[in-house]
Amino acid sequence: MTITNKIIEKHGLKLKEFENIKKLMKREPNLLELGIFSAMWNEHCSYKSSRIHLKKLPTKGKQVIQGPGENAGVIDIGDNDAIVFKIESHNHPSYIEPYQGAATGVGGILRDVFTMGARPIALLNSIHFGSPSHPKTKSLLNGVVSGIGGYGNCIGIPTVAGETKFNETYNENILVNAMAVGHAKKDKIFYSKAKGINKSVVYVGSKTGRDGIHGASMASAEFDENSEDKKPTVQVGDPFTEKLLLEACLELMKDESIIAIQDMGAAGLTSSSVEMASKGSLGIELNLEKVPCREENMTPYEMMLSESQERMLIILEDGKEEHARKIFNKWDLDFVVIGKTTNTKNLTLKFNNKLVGEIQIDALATKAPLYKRKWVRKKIKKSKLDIKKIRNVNFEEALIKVLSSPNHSNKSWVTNQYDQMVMGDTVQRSGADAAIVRIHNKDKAIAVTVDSSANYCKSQPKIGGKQIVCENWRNLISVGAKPLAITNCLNFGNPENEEVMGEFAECLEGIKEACEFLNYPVVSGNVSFYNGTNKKNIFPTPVIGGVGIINKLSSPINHKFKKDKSLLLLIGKTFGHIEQSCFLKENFSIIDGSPPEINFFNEKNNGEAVLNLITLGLTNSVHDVSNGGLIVALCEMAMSSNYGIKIQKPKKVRNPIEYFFGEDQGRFIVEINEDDLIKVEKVLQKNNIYYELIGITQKKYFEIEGLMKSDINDLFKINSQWYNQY
Amino acid sequence: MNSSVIVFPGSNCDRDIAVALEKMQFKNKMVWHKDTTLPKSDLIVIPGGFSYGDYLRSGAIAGKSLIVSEIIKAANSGCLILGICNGFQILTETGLLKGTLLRNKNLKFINKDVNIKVMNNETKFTSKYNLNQILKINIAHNEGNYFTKKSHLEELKKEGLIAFKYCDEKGAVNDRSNPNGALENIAGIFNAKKNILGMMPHPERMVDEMISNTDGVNLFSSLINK
Amino acid sequence: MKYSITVTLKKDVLDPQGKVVENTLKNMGLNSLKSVRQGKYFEIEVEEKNEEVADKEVTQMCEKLLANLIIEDYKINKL
Amino acid sequence: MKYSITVTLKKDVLDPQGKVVENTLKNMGLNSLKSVRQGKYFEIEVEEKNEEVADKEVTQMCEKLLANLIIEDYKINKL
Ligand SMILES: Nc1ncnc2c1ncn2[C@@H]1O[C@H](COP(=O)(O)OP(=O)(O)O)[C@@H](O)[C@H]1O
Ligand SMILES: [Mg+2]
Repeated sequence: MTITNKIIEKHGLKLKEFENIKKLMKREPNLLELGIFSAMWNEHCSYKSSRIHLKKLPTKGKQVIQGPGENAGVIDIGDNDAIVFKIESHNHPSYIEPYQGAATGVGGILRDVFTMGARPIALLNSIHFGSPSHPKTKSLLNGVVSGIGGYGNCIGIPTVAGETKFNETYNENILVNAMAVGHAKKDKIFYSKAKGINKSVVYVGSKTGRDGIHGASMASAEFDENSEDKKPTVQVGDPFTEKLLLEACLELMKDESIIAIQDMGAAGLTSSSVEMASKGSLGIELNLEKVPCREENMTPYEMMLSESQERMLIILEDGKEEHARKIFNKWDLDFVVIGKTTNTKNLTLKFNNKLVGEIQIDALATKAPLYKRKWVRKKIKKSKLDIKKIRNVNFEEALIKVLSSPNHSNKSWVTNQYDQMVMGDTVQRSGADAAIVRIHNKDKAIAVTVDSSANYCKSQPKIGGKQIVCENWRNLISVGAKPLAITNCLNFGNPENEEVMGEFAECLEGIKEACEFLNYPVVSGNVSFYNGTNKKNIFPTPVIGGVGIINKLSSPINHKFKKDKSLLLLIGKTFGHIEQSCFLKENFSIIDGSPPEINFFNEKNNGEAVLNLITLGLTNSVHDVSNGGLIVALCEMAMSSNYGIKIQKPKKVRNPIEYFFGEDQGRFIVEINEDDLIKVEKVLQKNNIYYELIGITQKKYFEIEGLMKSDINDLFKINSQWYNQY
Repeated sequence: MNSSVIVFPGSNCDRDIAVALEKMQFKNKMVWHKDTTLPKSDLIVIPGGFSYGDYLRSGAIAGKSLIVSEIIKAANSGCLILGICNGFQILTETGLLKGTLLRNKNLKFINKDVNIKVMNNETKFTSKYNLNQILKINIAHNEGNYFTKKSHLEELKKEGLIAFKYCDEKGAVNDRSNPNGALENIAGIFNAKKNILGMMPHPERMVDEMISNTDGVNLFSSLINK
Repeated sequence: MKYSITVTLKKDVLDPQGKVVENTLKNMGLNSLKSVRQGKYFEIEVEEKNEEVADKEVTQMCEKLLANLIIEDYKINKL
Repeated sequence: MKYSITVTLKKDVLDPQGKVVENTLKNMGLNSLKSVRQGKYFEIEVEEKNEEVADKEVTQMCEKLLANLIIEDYKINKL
């Protein structure tokens, strides 16, 4: 068969890329080989548009055991314990089939984590939907949430934190990002680098079907009229099989049988075998007739490109085959030796003893295209905000507008659909700044959270990039954890568009600077481009997933007020930055101006001081101030507890609206006992921290002198009704 | 006291219950579903989770496994049997407990702390609780909507075979305090001989102050001191 | 008018439920079993008297809600 | 031989799934809808050639596994 331009195009390859392939191969590829190139050279696998930018991120640190480049990042939390974590997007499949798309997103990220020898201990997600009034939003929300729950609940890993947001920029392109966190022994981490020749390459897990053959489904329409509808592009998740695969892999990992292991994610068998060989500078030979297939008459092309879920590829030490087979059979899983490592540095594919394809591994991996795409800096638009007009709103009504809005409503409609308690170590469930999960059988714990700020990033991508890292860092601090490292999922539009590429580059600059300043390295991540339709790109939406450590789990801290008549301190300076605020968006539908600036020094200094106060046991509760400003943060503390507040009207302030709703960064609210005030002030003054004593807690009422007084139960009701009425 | 926890493919609260049992001084063994003999046990626990993915009907497929005939034998000879969540569903599928667990009324998985009320404290499972004591216990299930025939419901009531009912924090048993639509707010039941308890809430999740509360402790201490 | 509708997964889509049911039945000794596929079943009653209109409505229900045509097929029968 | 099997909830058992589908369809403007009941559907292939034996086997599958006779009825059709 000759490869026509149409076939090349349908494989998502540019004609120039095809010329390059021919040069590398010194001949024309056959269809199977073309399919393999298309899988390895696409954006998702090759990171061809993003690589030069990603390289700039800080990835090193004392705490880092493994940075980006493996299935997941690994960090050291002491005592031979390691945490393995990563976030990944499943945006497009979730839009087409929300339940299965979201479910398989969770399944995929879990495999990335247990491939490395870690038992997953927590799941998180960041989900973004279009406007609630868009006709598709409701069923997408329903499907995605039950899909995430359906997979995590069934496999028995708690879903402990996340974010759920609505913004019309996602009307035609929702975001579904899932993060998994696992625990491993530091000296028992498994990698994907092949070593040694003539080692058995083993296929384990589910059988291979015709699912997810993207390029293929279209390309093959040329060959067979009826093939189109035979090839679903959405996979169905099977959490039950994944649970078996998880247990079987962890059982096999107890001894020294495995040389290398890699899950079959995007581009399935192709990318897993190529990556293992490439990392080990080896070749790999596969006998495709041995691949366990779900359907009859599957071709090598289909086997190599299938994205069937719940599968793994393992390279075994000599003589371990029978031992390993027994384990997988015990768990009712397929186990087949389908090939071996070679010294040819080629991917060699045979089908019934006939050579059907042969490509240099380098051509697929290290020689994949790398683009330095054009990009432009964001032009800063002056805000047209009429400040006088906004100062005239009724304070309490403005607050109610924010509290009752979809984005700020209580998320228990979502989180009650996730099992947060299974595995018995969830110390802090959803609803706090970060979740806390105990390390099994120890009295230490990790804290985890995910954060994003699409509006900030749209308006000024670099500040937005800084802000999400800082907010994420702050959220971990607020539960008493020392932030260690992050993973990131970069959801952007079309990278061939210079503005989108500019947003990408600038967001990364911001992320980089923040991570460097805070010593908060990036250890894993994922890039999702081409989010959008009809030339309308989504707002740039990088999502940051952070992990921190709580070394001594004596009395975990959260944002719930604990007592009557405690003192409330606001740490950090309030300038009243109202542009890009929730207040403007929910009250006036204005999304205008610049996001609040980030002052790295204050951010770090304030955060470390708060962590210090927590560690010294001087705080009753802590909450960071983020979206919605001081007033919303105070409300969240009150609504989750049985106490209200009494706050003096600030004296030196320009205007209460800006003071209470402004979204200045680097701030925390801290609840302390009156008796501890002197001790607390000492710590703060020693570290040159700006703070204000703003008021006290009280029973029943949420009160700002001269501005409002409401029963906290009423506020709670206002904050809890949206989802139930939607 | 010796306890055994039966592990099916897809069980996922097996470790949690083992931790709780050991904390409460049980000598516990894990039993793989393909095993054909049970270790000597005073208590057999069928844990929560998604045995066989909850495919077909929750509990249906585990209810057909080999070990089940051993469990039935043990039950008939008076061994104590506790089925939690998926374990309760499995017990109804094996016929050891009557009735069945339908989809939650709102068709959603529900995970939250709910209040339940102790309806009978004169059993080996509940003797350490007070009658009508209100407990706060976590639930996590898709199918917890208990249903049974009228005649069986009458028997449950007459013989004191209802173990727990969902209620609110003040003890009121009504539609508003019913999370999943269960018949008469039933959260757990005994068999006629009261040596088998099936319940949807997870007592093993409530034995550690750091994680939640300790309202589940007395269930285990009732058993160990029986 | 009464209809019965069956919604089944497309031929090449993984059917984890069917697979587990199949294995279980085989383990129970029902050896002649070759394969099981699982789907959904609906019984629907509409008040519309005009058959053509009713047929159309039911088709719409299938396309818009009951089946996700990306992974499922549906069949309508009059009862 | 191929069979199709439908398993439906008994009349007096509440069918929350059907109810939700019904309400959703009504909200979508399909007003002539009277009621929806939801059930399960299986397509089963057996290798047994003897029809009587095959029929018996399939009945067994229903009684022993596919239906929970406390709450469900089943119907077998030959395809
Ligand atoms: N999809 C979700 N999955 C799990 N938890 C969620 C989800 N959406 C929101 N949450 C939880 O709800 C709480 C409030 O979320 P959010 O307002 O985004 O918090 P914050 O501003 O502190 O980041 C958090 O504890 C968060 O973990
Ligand atoms: Mg926060």
